[in-house]
Amino acid sequence: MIVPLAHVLVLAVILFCLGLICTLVWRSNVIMMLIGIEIMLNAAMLVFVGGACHWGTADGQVFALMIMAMTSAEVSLALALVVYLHRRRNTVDTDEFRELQDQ
Amino acid sequence: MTATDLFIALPIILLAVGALVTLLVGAITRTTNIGIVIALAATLGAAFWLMQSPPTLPAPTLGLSAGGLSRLFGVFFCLLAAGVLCLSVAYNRERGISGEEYPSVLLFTTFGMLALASATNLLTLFLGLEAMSFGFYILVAIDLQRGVSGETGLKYLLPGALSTAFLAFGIALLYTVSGTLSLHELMQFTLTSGTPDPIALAGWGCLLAGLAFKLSLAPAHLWTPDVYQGAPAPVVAFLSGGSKAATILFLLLLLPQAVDVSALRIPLCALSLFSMMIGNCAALRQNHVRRLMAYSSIAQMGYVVLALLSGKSGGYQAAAFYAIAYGTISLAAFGAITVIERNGGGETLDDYRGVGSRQPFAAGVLALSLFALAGIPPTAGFTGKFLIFSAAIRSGEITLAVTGILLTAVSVYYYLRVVVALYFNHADNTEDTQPRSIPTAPEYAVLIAAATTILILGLWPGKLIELLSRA
Amino acid sequence: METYLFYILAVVTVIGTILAITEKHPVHAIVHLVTSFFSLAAIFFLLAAPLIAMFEVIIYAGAVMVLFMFVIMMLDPGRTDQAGRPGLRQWLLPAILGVIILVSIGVLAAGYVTAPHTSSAITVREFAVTLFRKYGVAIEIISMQLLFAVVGALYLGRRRAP
Amino acid sequence: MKLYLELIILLPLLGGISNALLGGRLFSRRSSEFVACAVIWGSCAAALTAAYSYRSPEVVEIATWLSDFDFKAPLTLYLDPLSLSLCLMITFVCGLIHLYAVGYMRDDHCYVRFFALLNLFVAAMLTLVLAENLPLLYLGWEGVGFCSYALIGFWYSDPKNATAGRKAFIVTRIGDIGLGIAIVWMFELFGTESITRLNQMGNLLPVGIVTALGLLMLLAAMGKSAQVPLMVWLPDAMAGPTPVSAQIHAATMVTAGVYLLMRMFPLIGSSTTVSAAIAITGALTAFYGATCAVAQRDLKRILAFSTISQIGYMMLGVGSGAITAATFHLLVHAFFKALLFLGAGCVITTLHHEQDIFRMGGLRHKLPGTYWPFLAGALCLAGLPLTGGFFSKDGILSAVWRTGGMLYGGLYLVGLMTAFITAVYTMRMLLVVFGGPSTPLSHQAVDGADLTENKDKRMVSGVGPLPRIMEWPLIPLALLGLGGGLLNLPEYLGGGLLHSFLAPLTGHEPTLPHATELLLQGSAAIVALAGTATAWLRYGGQRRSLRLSEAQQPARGLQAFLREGWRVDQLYDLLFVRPYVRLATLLWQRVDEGCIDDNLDRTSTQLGRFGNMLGGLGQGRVSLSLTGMAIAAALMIAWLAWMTA
Repeated sequence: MIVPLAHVLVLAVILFCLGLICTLVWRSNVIMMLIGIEIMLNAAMLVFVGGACHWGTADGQVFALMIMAMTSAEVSLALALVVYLHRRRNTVDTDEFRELQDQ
Repeated sequence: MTATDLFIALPIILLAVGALVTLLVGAITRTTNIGIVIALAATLGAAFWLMQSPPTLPAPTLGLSAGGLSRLFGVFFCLLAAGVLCLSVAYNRERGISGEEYPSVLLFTTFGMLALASATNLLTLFLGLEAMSFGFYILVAIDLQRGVSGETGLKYLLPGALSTAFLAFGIALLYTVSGTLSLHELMQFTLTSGTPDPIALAGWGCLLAGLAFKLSLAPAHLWTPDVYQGAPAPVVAFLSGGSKAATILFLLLLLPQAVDVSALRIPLCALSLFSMMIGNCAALRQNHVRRLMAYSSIAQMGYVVLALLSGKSGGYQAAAFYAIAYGTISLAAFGAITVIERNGGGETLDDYRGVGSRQPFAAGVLALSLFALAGIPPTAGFTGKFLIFSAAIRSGEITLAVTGILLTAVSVYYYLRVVVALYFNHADNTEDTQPRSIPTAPEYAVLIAAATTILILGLWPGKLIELLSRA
Repeated sequence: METYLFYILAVVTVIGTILAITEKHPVHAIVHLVTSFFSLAAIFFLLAAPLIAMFEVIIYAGAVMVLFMFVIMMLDPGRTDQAGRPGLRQWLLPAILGVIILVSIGVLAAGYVTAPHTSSAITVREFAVTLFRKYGVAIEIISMQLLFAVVGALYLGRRRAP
Repeated sequence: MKLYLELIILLPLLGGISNALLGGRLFSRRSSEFVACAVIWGSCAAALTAAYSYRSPEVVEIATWLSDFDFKAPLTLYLDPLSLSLCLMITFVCGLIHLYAVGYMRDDHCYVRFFALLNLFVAAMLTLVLAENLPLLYLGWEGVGFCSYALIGFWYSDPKNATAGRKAFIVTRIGDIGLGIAIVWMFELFGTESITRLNQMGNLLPVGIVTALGLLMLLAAMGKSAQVPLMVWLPDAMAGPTPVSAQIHAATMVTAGVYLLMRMFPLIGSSTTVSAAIAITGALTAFYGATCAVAQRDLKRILAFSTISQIGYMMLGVGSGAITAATFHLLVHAFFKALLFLGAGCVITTLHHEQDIFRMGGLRHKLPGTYWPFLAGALCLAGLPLTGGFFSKDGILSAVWRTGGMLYGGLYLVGLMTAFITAVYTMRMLLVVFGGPSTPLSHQAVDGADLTENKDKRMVSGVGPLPRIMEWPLIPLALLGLGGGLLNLPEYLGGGLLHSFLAPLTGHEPTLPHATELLLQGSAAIVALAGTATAWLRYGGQRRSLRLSEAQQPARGLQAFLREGWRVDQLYDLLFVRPYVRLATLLWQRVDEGCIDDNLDRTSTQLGRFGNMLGGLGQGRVSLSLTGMAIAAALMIAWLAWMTA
């Protein structure tokens, strides 16, 4: 382990929070929200890889790989949905989608 | 891969193969019903196998096991999926949802649930949960003829993806602390007695936040009413019954292994309290039946968290019982809503006026499930609530339990509003203009089965409770 | 040497991410993000995970980001540009929430002392054995999920008669 | 014995289910009616057999029901003198009412639902009475509540009826909360739910807790038995068909609260506070009901208020520790009040659903078959000497007197005064409805001439002379009401049957010296006669027409106050409903519209949204649900990181 585990964790938490902020702030653009979620998942991967390095077991790396595969599936579906919605409403602003709400 | 592996994995394989075959058959012929038949066969076959197979050792190379709880929930998920498939036939035909995608995605979702149910490590557990959610992302948006369908998908997908991120980060932190992904060891390391590791607790915070979305616990509940309103009714039945039960199972596979869960008490208390209060209060003034059911489900999940909170004194059994009971009730309720809405009936309380005389069967089942949700004996809802509150009181959560009982009493009001609309208010001249919608045979079968189960679980719950306490 | 490299890469990653999330134009944001992911991949490499580092570059920086770019290009970029950067007020609550989480976990993590754990490096062979021997079902689940991502995307993307 | 007990409950249940499932399709109307009546009489026969072979209190376990860990609530029935006598009464009275209902409902096309619910009600009521543990009792308790709700709103096409049903359900729910909490709490205290075991454990607890438990159960009884202050639902419940009023809202269900208190009396009676509270509630209710009944014009509402009042008497008896007297009154009241309701049903049917007593008259000659039984019932209700009602009411009053002390002395006076008022309103009702010359309406009705007064078209079609089946169930009830005194004669006349029968349960209740007893009975008799005389002076003979013309004027002052039930409904509206509506309006409209629409854009966007989110109003934004999740996460992580670390 080249650096203390703590420092890896701090870096991951910073990335995670940046991703969270990105998701919450960019309501006007679904694509940016998805990017925020990608950043958060990358932070999780970083923690897994750091953990795997610390413990010397490959489980964490396997999990990181699985997260990667899972997000690419999720992103492709999400982007397909975005394209579909854009085709219908010509916008990517999530606040524009308010047909379903309390009367 | 050994024989044991195959033995345990057979139901999962069956569902996966079923999903693929459905896709392939769909590519060859354009008749939708073949897909549904194959899907039904796969779910029922898996359920049958799970019921028949004796408990065995965990599979060594697959990360799967076939314990009592897993098999019980596995059977439940398969039967629920079969029920939803039966309900969908007529509904989908009327709404113009055709193609092989629907049955095969539904099978994939069940596949995810089943993987989750038999997981022995956190990776399989997580992937199972995600596969299930992923299936639902597609299912809620499947009715593309309706304008709101895409919006529904977006409203489920975005929070879902965020919750996935929280879950993954939480699990990562837990892994970093413990160095293992095996459920038992991980729980032993992260929720030890005494003062647990702070990083592990932070991980638990993230994990709970992610699960709060899946269980639609306040304040992560806001997607629920919108999705319940926008998605096709059979899908809502599956979402409400299956995904909630699966998430509860997720927690049930984790928490009982822990040494001491008291560190999580306050967050769970808060989640339970907020959900019960917000769910019940918001439902009071709803006029849209599905949204009302959504808020009610938020409240119901609050009760379940209360049960998990008082786990050691029977709360885990209570939560498992309630998960199954609630799943059955929501199958019955949304099954009835499916039938009622099928003939172009509206969705607000005003549209439900007089349905009791136009569609007596569906209205009767809906009324029964509403009474079950309100916790009126002799229904499954009563037994479940009873188990939950008695467990809560035994473990000393008196304040929460009393709040819960009071809120249950409040909830009777809004459930009754629906019943009143069904039976006691005739719309003036709709009686003749609207055609009588007759349930189809599969719908009859599912509704009768669900209603019978609700009553059986209310009258003779002993058998199931015994199974659960052995598991 | 490697330690310094880690910190430099960490700073690059964080700055790249910050630039990405504050960037007005999504295309530029993607470019910043790719930078950030490249340095993250290097960090993975330093943390004895060469395979993950490779996949990060190939899948994330390569495939996923290109997919994003493709969609942005496809959906009339001028229109998305006009949606504009969120106002300062909209940053308030997310920033507060972010800082709460950051401080809660970050401060704890900074003071987190772990017992030195003598671990051997994880070889690719070990990785493969864990992947296929221990988590057999996981691969099946994920492959099914990828398949259904395609199914779902095709279903959503299919052009229908209005 | 097990078989008999099973049959008692299962027969009505099966009848209800088979009617609900098969009625209307497989069954013809006749067979549907036959099944409904036959199961009740079968159950009655089973109860009689059980009574015949009854030796000593018995606990019979039928099956397991709820159980987890140490918690057990099997399907266990308990037969003791109290439950046995109630069972006999319920099956018999309900059997008669079912027969009557066949006649009453002959023109209603929803008869299947009616009979199914009526049968289910009987099953639930018997479960309640026979239950050995509290969860099972609660099952019956909720079951009767549900059936009552569905039957009050039976003619649901009129929104008024539906509202009445809902009101009944919600008000009784308030009481049910008390019972629910008490059940759970008792389990926590004792670790058992068995009624017999609980009753032996009363002295293990500090008095304070027993008092609290007792008050919770009193709350439950208030709801179910329509006692002050939860009595508002019963008068409105008269919206249901008359057999329902007779069966549920007079003879059986409303006494469930009294039964609960009697059942648990060994436990809760050890607290004097509880006893006093029960007694005060009872006396107040008795007085309230009687005063309201004096001013009513609606025949069924008079009877409803009188029911409230009579159940108040039973509560007074329980509060004085006189279980025997309370049971006695419960049984006799069931007979004569069912009789009065059925008689009222006959009158109302004949008059095409006219319920205003001031529009009736002269029915003595037109409906002799109804008049004579009704007269017997009225005499019982008024408590005229030698009727069953006289003895039972006197039993309660002498028990109150026996208890002594300032409080009970005062309650005795209240009870006596109520007896006077009871006699007044009973005779007023009798004289106005049956006395005097025939009014135009009653003429037309009985002659079968054309009527324009009908409100309910459905019922018009076949009204002719009353069906025989509606009149003859009155006769056994009248005989039982009049001769009910034989069940429990006072000590000096040879002692009571019921007294010795219930003795193993109640212990030996002290009796008064004969002289005092006679004195008390004498005063009760005088009061009743005085009340009758007063009524005669106001409504008898020629003066009746005077009152009738007075009744054309709208009620004013005290009369209006009494007629509207002391304006309790308005009071509750003012106290609870309006503040709630106002609060709701404030919360939803002010907070919602004010914060969201006005302030949102101008001042604090985020705060408004936060309040918005707490209110459960999503406004349909995805971003909001993401923020909600993030808030949950941030708060939980912060708590877990800082508070527990």
